[in-house]
Amino acid sequence: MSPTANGVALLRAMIRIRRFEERCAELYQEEKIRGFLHLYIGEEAIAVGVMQSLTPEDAIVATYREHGHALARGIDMNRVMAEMYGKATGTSGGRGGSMHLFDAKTRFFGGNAIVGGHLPLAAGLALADRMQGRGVVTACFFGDGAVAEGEFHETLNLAALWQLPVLFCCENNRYAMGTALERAQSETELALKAASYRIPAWPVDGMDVVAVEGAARRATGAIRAGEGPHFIEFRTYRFRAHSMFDPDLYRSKGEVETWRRRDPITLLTDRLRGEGAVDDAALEGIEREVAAEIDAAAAFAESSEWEPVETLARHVTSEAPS
Amino acid sequence: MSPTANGVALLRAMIRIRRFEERCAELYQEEKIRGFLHLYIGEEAIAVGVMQSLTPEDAIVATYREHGHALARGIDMNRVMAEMYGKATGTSGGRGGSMHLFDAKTRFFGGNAIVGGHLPLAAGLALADRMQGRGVVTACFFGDGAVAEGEFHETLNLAALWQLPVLFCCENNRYAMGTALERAQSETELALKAASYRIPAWPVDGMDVVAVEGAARRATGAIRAGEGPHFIEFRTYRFRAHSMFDPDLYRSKGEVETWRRRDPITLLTDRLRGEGAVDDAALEGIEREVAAEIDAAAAFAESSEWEPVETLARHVTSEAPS
Amino acid sequence: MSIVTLAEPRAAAAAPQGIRTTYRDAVREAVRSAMRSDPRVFLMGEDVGKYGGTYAVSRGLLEEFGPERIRDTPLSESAFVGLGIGAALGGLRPIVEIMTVNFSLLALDQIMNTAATLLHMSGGQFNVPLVIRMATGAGRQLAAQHSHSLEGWYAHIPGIRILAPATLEDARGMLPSALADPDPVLIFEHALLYNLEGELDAGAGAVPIDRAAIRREGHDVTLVTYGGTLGITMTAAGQLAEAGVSAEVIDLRVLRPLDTGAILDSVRKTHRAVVIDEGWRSGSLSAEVSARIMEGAFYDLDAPVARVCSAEVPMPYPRHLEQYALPRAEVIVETVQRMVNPHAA
Amino acid sequence: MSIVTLAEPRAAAAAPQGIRTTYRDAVREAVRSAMRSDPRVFLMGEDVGKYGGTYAVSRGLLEEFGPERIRDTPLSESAFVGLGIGAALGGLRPIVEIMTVNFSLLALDQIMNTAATLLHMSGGQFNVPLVIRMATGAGRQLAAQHSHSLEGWYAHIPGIRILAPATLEDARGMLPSALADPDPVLIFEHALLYNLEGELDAGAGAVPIDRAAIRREGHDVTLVTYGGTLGITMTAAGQLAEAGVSAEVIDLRVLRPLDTGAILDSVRKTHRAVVIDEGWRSGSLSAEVSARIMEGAFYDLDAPVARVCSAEVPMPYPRHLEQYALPRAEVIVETVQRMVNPHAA
Ligand SMILES: Cc1ncc(C[n+]2csc(CCOP(=O)(O)OP(=O)(O)O)c2C)c(N)n1
Ligand SMILES: Cc1ncc(C[n+]2csc(CCOP(=O)(O)OP(=O)(O)O)c2C)c(N)n1
Ligand SMILES: [Mg+2]
Ligand SMILES: [Mg+2]
Repeated sequence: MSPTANGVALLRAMIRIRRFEERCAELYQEEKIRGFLHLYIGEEAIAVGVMQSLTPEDAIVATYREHGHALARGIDMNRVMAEMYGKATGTSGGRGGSMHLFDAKTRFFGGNAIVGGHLPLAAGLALADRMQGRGVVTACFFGDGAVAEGEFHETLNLAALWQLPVLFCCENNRYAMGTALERAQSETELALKAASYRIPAWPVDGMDVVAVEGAARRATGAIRAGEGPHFIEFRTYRFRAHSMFDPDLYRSKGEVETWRRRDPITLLTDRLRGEGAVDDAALEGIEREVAAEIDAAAAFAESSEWEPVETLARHVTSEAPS
Repeated sequence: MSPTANGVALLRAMIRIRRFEERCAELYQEEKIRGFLHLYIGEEAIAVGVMQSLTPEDAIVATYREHGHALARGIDMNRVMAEMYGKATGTSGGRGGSMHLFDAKTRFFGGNAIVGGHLPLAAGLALADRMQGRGVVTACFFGDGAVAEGEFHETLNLAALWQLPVLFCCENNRYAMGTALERAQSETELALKAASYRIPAWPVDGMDVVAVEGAARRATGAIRAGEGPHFIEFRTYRFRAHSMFDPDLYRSKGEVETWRRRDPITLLTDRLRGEGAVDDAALEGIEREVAAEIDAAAAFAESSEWEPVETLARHVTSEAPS
Repeated sequence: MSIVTLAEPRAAAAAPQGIRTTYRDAVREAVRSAMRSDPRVFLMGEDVGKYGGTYAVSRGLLEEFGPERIRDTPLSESAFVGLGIGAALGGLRPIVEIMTVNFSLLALDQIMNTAATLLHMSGGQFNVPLVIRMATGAGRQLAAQHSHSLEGWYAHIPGIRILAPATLEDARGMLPSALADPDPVLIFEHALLYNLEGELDAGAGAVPIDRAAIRREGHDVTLVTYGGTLGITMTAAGQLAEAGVSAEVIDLRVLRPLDTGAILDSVRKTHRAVVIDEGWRSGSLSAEVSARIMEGAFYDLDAPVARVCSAEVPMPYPRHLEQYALPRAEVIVETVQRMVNPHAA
Repeated sequence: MSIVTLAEPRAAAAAPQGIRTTYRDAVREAVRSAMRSDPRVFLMGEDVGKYGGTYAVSRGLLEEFGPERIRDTPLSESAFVGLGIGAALGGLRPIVEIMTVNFSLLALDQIMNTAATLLHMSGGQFNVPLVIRMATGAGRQLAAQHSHSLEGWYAHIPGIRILAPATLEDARGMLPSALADPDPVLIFEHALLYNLEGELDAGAGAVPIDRAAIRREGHDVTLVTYGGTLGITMTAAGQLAEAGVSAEVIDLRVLRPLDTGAILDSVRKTHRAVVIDEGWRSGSLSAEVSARIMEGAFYDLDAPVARVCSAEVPMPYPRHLEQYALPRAEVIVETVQRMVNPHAA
């Protein structure tokens, strides 16, 4: 793809996630979506940028804030939306909901809601891939909050010790719920933490999708070349509250405003406009197509069936092959 | 105390621990002591050196390899030995055994047998001391193995974030049971790990009791001056197997021999001899006194009573004040 | 325990006159008043300060008491629970909040291997006056990793006391009693109860934490429950009354040590019992209750003790499946009906 | 499960002809033969390699299979159990050894929140074919932090299978069956059993992991037990026989899912039951067994089901106290005597 076409594709991917989540927020108000809903709005550049560096054989492990990753990975929006509703046609048959999108076909291993709990899982996938001689990468996304958990430390040590092909993608949005990074970490340069395990690590502007993609390609290239795990700290910000329950009282309007000026979608749109790669018409076209896709997804979810209660106990253990 | 007198006191303290544990090993063979028995032989300089820097108000938190710390802290040897036997006169009323020496009077908080599990406890004691305005230090001893546990990471972060008065004493004897440091840690310079939490940290020769004492004084001085937690990596070696069950097959005789040449007791003896501070007669005197003390302790333990089985359920919850 | 004056747990029927409040506010008031009256008390946990607590329990406390006593912690459950243990040993009276029971698994080593063992293995020297509070339970469509109900499971561990406040009075009164306990106390607050509203005596304070309460008297059957399922149990008892069956409702309140006497006394009167427990059926507290009735009142039973528990599934997200997995009033009613009237269709 | 041929669990009385071996060697043989026949199988845990395993179970395996397949891990229980989950998802068949159950608390989040939930919350997409082995139990004077017996407690968790091999045959045969299970299986090996010696069929292999076994037939009382307490239970049954009481001994073998049918069938025959469980009494598996008998065989009972469990104390170090805290054959005998002959003495 030409750089320009690629730029437009990246823009489109980010807009698609943004609008999808805006619709989800509405659907939450309408009580179509329930439970916890964590929006990725503001952070789209990371999922979109990193996915560019992955092949279909690579694996992805994400948190409860994973709608963007699922869509960027190419999971059908209908199924993602149906999962948000809890319908049988959802990515997880409706049992997972917003926090637990899973998709075997694209090697998308969740959607995990225990902060830090999925890091070992990612390293284990990488171990399996390595032991079976598959030259693939596992990309693991997690927040700044996860860095404080013991499992982060244990996993980074093991990944480094065993030189596992993991790309650790730290989405540092400066807050773990209401706790600012500097009130949670004695050392706020998170890349230094990874470096203390001898893992190559560096910070990247998480609002610049091109920078994200570049960093991810550099890292996955090295990982595929057998250079072991890499760690990138993506500096970003969430524009919305932590979840739909969060009154968002712990940060100033001014701070949010400052970051909104670095909206990854605006940044890229401005750049592409400057390059003449998009104009109003093109943008409208994207928005129209995206809106249509989202409408269709909502309609699909709306009209899908619920799992009958009789199947409650399915998937607690595997079904015997018939 | 003059430097010389101090040197002799240090030597005496180390010999006392060494001979005590040698006797324990014999008593284990005689089945007087049971369960797990982890000898500190080879590492005595650390407990002895660090204790010099502590006041009676300071607190100590140690591992299951803590006989040396208990004796160096000044807990009566009779009670320590009785605890090894499991007698009612032991430091923990016999309920703890070798791994769980406790003594409220000297603020000796165990004897903890979950690797890494006592680090948060130490930080919590320090928090209490800080919040109550007591200018004291909590010294926490742990092995190189503990550095891999998540609790190490979580605790160092919290201690640094809250600037708690803890002295982290890493007793790096290069092995966690049969696992060599380089097979357990991607970064074997353990001080670097602490530094990644912005904790002042440096390695010290753990076989040189004078160096240990110096480093500990420097660190506790800084901690008392409000400079927050400090971390010292004491480089040492255990001359015996991990526990009485360990066949010790994972390291070479040569390696053990090399380290034995750096026996902390021999090193200090030679130095003090060179300075004319001790001679054969003085050494014999020390050995005689120590042997007598140990004989007395064993006799005390031997003749002490067992807790009657009727009291089994005591101390599960506190007794109501009468 | 002797330093606080204890009101008797009251039957829910006899609602006291007092001020209108919620369970959430009652817990907050308990924390606040403990902090005002005892400088050794402090609160520590994830987002208890600036955020005001995930369930808004601690809102306003940071402003009143400052960051030294309302301590936001990093995400590190094991360490901050362990710090609580150490701080308790060091003379303070920490209230550690674990955001929800689901994350408490990360701190279980500290709870079982340290908090619960220290007194014993130190031969009585080091008691741990630590209070741990956490939200528990399902019912909000939070799916498999955020819906555990493990308080009954925790009740297996010797050396700790387990409380499950199900009323405003207990929400207000259990915390001061827990703080007065010289040993570790875990308080499980069912997340669905925080919005519970009602009247609470203006002077409400510490309550006993060593016995169950009869929330409704009856003579045909004993319904034993606690925490989040007290509500549906009371509803079921009401429906049963309309159908002519008089159910006695026991709120266990204290899951460890269990008030076996209260259970047996009631069963000796009613000769029948159903245990309602949000825990997964196998190995839930309901099994222990059933076993104790077996041991203590077998010859008084007119029918086998029955259990209404959660289905043994990781909780699914959709509301209809979640509700179907949880204990429901109608199942309690049916279970009792079958028991008192075994030969009716 | 269908790919292995399964022998019936045999009554201990009918000892097979075969080679003399120990429980330890039988487990090692099970690991070795699985690793030889399936390249996806590997072993991971603390000191499983160079040290040869704390209990010498894996001695020699590093030499045979090399460090890629016999993986020594750092002390980081949570991470290496989690790596096991990931590796299982990635197509391997990991055997993760947690040195002892006492340290498994550090990995409980991984076990309950991830291994046990993944299949369900992914709508059936991601099963986790992971086997976790660990030593369990008391009896070696290892005191309060090293003597837990929690296998019955783990049996509360839906989505995992819990095994407690108590015989050489099961030590040898449960592992291959566990490896063939598409879902997580936890195997608890009682540390006191490793030295158990006896005969084992040369061709011994996979055994069923879905049912209990009758280790001794009898008709006066059913003794239900598992794991580390099978030995004292058999001893007690022998002593009872001398006293004219015929005890049937059920070895549960599989703690989750429980083989309720086997228990009820026996109780319907004997009309009496005692459950023997090394877990702390309250909330131990014995409670669940008692509750199931209550529910399924109440009208068949001639006496209330009794339990012989561990005292509810953190384990003390001295031998006499430890032994007094643990279930003992004499207590089983006395309990049964009181039950069959309630009016004696
Ligand atoms: C172990 C654990 N503790 C607490 C929580 C509750 N919780 C959910 S998200 C969150 C904040 C996580 O922050 P971060 O890792 O920075 O990710 P972000 O939400 O900012 O993307 C918390 C505390 C949890 N899910 N898991
Ligand atoms: C959490 C935990 N895992 C495993 C063990 C078993 N174990 C006891 S000591 C030990 C090695 C610890 O090594 P290190 O920390 O270096 O201390 P050292 O014994 O060398 O003094 C192990 C693995 C334990 N006690 N706790
Ligand atoms: Mg964040
Ligand atoms: Mg070591």
